[in-house]
Amino acid sequence: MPLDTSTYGLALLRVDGRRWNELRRIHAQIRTQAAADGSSYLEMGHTKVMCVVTGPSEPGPRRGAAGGAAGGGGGAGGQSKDAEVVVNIVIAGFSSVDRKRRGRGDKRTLEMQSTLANTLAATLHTHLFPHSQINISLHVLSQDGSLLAALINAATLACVDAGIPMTDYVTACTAGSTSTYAANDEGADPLLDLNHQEEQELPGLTVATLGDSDRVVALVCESRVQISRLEGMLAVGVDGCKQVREILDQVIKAQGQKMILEGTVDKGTGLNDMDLD
Amino acid sequence: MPREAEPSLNEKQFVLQALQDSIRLDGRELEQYRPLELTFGDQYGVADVTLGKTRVLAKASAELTVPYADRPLDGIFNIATELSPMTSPAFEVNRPTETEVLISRLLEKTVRRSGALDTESLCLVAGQKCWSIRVDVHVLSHDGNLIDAACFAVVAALRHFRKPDTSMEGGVLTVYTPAEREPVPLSWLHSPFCVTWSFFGEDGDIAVLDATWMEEQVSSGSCTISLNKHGEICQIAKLGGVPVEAVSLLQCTNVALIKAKDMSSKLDRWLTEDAKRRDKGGLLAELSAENDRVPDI
Amino acid sequence: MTTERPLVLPGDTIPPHLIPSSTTKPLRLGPGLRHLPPSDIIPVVAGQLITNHQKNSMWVEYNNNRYLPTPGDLIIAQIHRSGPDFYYCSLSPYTPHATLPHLSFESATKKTRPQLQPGSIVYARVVLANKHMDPEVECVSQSTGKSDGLGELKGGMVFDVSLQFARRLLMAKSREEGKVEVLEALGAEGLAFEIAVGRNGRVWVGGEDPKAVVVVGRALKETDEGRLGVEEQRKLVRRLVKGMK
Amino acid sequence: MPITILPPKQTPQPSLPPHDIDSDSDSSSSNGGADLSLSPPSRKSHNNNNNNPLFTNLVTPGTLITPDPQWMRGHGTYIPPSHPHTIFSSLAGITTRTNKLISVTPLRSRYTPEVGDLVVGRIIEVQAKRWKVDINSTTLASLPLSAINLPGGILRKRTETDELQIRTFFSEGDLLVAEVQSLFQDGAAVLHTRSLKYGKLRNGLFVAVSGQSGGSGVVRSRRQVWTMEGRNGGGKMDVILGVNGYVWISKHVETIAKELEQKHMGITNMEENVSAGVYSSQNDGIDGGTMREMARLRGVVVALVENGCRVDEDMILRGYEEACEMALMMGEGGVEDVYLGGERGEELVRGLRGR
Amino acid sequence: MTVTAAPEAALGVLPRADGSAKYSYAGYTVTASVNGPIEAQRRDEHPYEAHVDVIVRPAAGVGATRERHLESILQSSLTQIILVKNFPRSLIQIVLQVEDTPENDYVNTKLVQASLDFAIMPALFQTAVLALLSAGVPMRATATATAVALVSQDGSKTSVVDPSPRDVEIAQSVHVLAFTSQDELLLAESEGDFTVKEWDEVYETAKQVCCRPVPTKEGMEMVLDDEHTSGPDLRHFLRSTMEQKVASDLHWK
Repeated sequence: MPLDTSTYGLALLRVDGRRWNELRRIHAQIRTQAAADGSSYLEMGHTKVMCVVTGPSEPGPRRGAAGGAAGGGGGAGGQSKDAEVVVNIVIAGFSSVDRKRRGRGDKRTLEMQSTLANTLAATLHTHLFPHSQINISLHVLSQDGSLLAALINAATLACVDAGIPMTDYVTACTAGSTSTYAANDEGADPLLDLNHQEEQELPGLTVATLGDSDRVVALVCESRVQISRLEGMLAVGVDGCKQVREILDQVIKAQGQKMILEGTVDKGTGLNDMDLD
Repeated sequence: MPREAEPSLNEKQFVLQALQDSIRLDGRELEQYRPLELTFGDQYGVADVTLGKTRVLAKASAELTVPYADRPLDGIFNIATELSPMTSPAFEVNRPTETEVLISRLLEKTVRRSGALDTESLCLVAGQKCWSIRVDVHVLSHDGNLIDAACFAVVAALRHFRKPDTSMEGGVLTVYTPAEREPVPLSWLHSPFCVTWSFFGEDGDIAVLDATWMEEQVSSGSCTISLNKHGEICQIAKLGGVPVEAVSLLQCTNVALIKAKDMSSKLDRWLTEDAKRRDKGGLLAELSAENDRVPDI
Repeated sequence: MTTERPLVLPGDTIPPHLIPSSTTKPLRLGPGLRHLPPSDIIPVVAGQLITNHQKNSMWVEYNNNRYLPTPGDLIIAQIHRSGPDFYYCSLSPYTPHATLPHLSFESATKKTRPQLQPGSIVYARVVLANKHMDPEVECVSQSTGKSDGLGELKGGMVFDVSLQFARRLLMAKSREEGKVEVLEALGAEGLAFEIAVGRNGRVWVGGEDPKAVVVVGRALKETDEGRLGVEEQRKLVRRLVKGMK
Repeated sequence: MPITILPPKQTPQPSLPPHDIDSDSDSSSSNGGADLSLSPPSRKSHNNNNNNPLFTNLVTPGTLITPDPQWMRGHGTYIPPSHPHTIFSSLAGITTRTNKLISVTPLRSRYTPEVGDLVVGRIIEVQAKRWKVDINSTTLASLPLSAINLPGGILRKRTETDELQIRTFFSEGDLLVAEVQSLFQDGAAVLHTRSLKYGKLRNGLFVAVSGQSGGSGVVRSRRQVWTMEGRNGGGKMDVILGVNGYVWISKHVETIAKELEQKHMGITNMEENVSAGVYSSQNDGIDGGTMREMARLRGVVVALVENGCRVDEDMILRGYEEACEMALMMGEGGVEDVYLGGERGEELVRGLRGR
Repeated sequence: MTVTAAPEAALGVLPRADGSAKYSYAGYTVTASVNGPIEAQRRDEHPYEAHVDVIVRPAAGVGATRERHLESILQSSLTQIILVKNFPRSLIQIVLQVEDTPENDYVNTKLVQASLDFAIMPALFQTAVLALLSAGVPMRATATATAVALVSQDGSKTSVVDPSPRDVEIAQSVHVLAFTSQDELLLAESEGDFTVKEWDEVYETAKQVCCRPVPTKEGMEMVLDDEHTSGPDLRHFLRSTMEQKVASDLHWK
């Protein structure tokens, strides 16, 4: 495949006109499904996913090894004290151009499920819900790169909506590099938030961080890249995660503000109010 | 399926406490591997790797087949990982567990997707005939760090493997049996190795290489980095788990490179020794010439 | 005791002179033997046949790796969960859980019984074991009502050793009969530690200093796996203790 | 046949949260600023909002609430091991304080049982001496056999016969109203029905309302159970608002009172004479008018929830009045029109808010 | 094809299994693990005896019907010699991993769809018995197995003990027989065309291989090996392997 992205060197603009450190448009909504405990819909550019959270609730009958597992690492049984995070991802056949159907046993999907379950388990306070299960269903409606990142962001939003206590948001985004693995050129630029085409042609990684810290919960790199490129890519990715966190936080805050204005929740009492007492 | 036994609270607590003082139960340093051993089978393409009490057997095999319709110029290359009850009675036949899926994906990404094997060279007649190379990974004994051991076994088996020689004359493809012509090695491009870090504690600030099964059960997260000796990352997988500072991850990668280079030179040495052992009397000069042609791996 | 310890395989015929023939005492068959009426005695495992003419008993000395509960055995059990009246605990991996009644502790009543968390470990004695029932263990002596050292083991570390080695460690004269001196040697080096040996192949080692606990554990495991003799054990201990400092 | 052309109805503007508008302006105003790629206008508008005194107590996960060690942390907060004494929020919600205790009430969450809550539940599993009840909580609640009224008197001892007949009291799928008696260590609830107020439910319909606490849904209030007159010819209706978000609307039946009248018995003996009829699973006849009004009431509850209103006695009574009026004024079928979904629901809520 | 002159075996090769053995003979190498008695799955549970579970895994490719067939043969014959009644409601799990099979240099084998040769049976059986002994699973008797192929050459049929893949390919029939240490026939499986008379011959040949009297110290009735030239003395091999193992286990005695 010819490197379309080679034009980058001329104008410093990427195929979709972005600069190296720009995110695509992120659009997010929460509470999209009335019947669910928590739900969200998220677009990162043309990657569109929706998420439904059920739980924490009584675990249903065991469903073999199909789901992901958290904490103890699957099937720990009686001794496990924390809630189990079970993730199920459905990738719609129409979500990508090649209309490839993925079966239930598709290893890539299973791996993403497990990654998601273990990523969320790192932030969710599962110890508060012993012997229960948190079910997270994700549906991929459209794919244009950064799929794993979009899934993580959508799941985080839905978990916040479901009111499951967590340490902080886990947000994710991708980063790439304009260098190919063969060329060890020092002048290569890191890129933020890869779309499908860039993902195909350039080395890249997905990174998920906790809150606005530099602490990495998940780091997935599936392409060959010089070790010297890693630092730049990671730095750009971590920075992107912080931007994403800010955007997601605004989505949640907007919902809260709307509820306060409509009077469905009290405005509460904070520390400052106390000083008045 | 019988349950997998979980370590007791005492054990979990002790392992963590000892690691905080940089003590490991077997007396190793935090960044020290257990002794890595490799034995080749009588046949080509069988590698038996032991890493402490972990033992993995990989067997490479080849078969003539038809290329996939969407990739007529490529041969077929598959890695099959199935954990049998021999690994642990908790594994059931024909029911893949999460561990199995993750290992097989990691091997796939490390060896296959990184282009270690030149799949184009496996194609004999475009769209009609190609080699299908298959590596079967058998975990005989599981005492932690299956991934690093399995990856080493797969790479060793593939580099040791010889496929039957073929020739094309006037559009007629001839495949020679081992009795007719000495089999030839695969066209191998680079050797990636997996290095797995395990993280401990609430903050993930203790990082340990080559964790044992007990350590793996206590750990709060892990990160597998695959590299070749040229300093190319083939894959990184930190699939959730405890958050780790980005800077520490970069450090882990640098240490991983040293370990990968170490493994690379070990494998080179074992391959040379095995070649010598097979080449008693130097009757396979032809083969050694072939070996020279293999690019510096 | 005779000095002859012939190798027997399952199904072998035992030479008649090795079967004790005392008419006063009943013949006692130990592990590894099977009596086929009317008068055949057949080994069922591979091992050394040992005949004790004085006690009119015989058994096969062999090594197996799967613990089979036997009444009276001291074992280290891990609590899996608590039921209404029992704790369910595991004696070895992948085997059915043994029961430990909530009241089988020293001066335990409904109110004062110890509350054990899943995953904690106890030193216990097997009271009931037969092939048709799940085993039962206790942490109190039924005759004296005292714990006699049984009960929850707090802190420390558990090391897995072979069943044979656990048996040797538990022998009354472990040094003479079992040829283990590793513990004495460790003590002589000035290491402070507590130890509880379970017949199910688990050894609990407690102590203030995790380094010392690790050294004890390594000494035990290496003695066991390396099949070390007494002299080698002493050397090993010296080497490990030196490396500790 | 004359054809009338109706003017197109204005499509209702969904009450979008402000971020939608922001993201639109975001895309149009993005000037490719390298470092400020994160939509400066949106930030600004939110900052304005954040300064609104109404919103000062709105927190999201990871928000630092206070670094001051004098406060105690309550629900919805945590103290990370790396920063002792510093309280962070673990939820999106509103901070509340009770003396020195800081807690965060979530905007929405699953029901967390508390002792004394009135809940509506469904039997999921029958065990030897207890039932497992779904009360929309994180784990199933349990209802011990000893915590129900048995036919033949409250003081009767539970016999083995009762254990064997456990399914004659409640079996799988039965609905019941109960009170949370106590909580297990892991937060699972233990229920009891030892009062005539509680017990098996019949003659009505069930509505599950998602979400609990602060947000839309059932709130803990003074009265969770009341009887109301049905309008438009419907009979009396009972409404039970389970704190857990399960709502039961049924025809009002005065069986017990009548029985007592007939037998001339004092109220003190009442509980001792619980007849087996209490555990009957057979519905009494319900007339069409009452059924219709029950359906309307159900529509009101659902509409309130869908449009983010709290559900309590006051709101339901007002909503029901409003719905009856709306049916008369707008419905094509007059009082027979009980549909309150979609636009109707929004209109209903607008009417309520307008007042 | 070079056939290993004598069988080789190592016991306890897998540190985490209850019992294990690696056995190589006639070009076949098999590793076996035995775990048991352990908790049986509900569907395998038998109220009065242990369930013996045998799993055969080919070196390359996935197991298919052929392996299932071998598993069922092994399962039923091993159940006969294990004292299954000692462990009701439990499971004894035997996993046999094939590592090496002799290659037929004249054919490029299709390996991806594995289909194990019938002639591998003796190796599988022998490995399983060794692993069971190493695990200390109580058994009624030990057993030895061998394969015999009937090859017709120049109109006359000759029996080949431990046939090579080449022999199996041209053989008219292949037979696998196992005998317990009490000389009882434990297992007889045949494939191909043969007459009852031929089978009788096969039976005699196999019995000679499997049931050679054990040389005892007292008795000098050592049978001269020269009389039966075909095949190694499997019984003696089994005994000496176990002798080493027991001596090493009981080194402290």
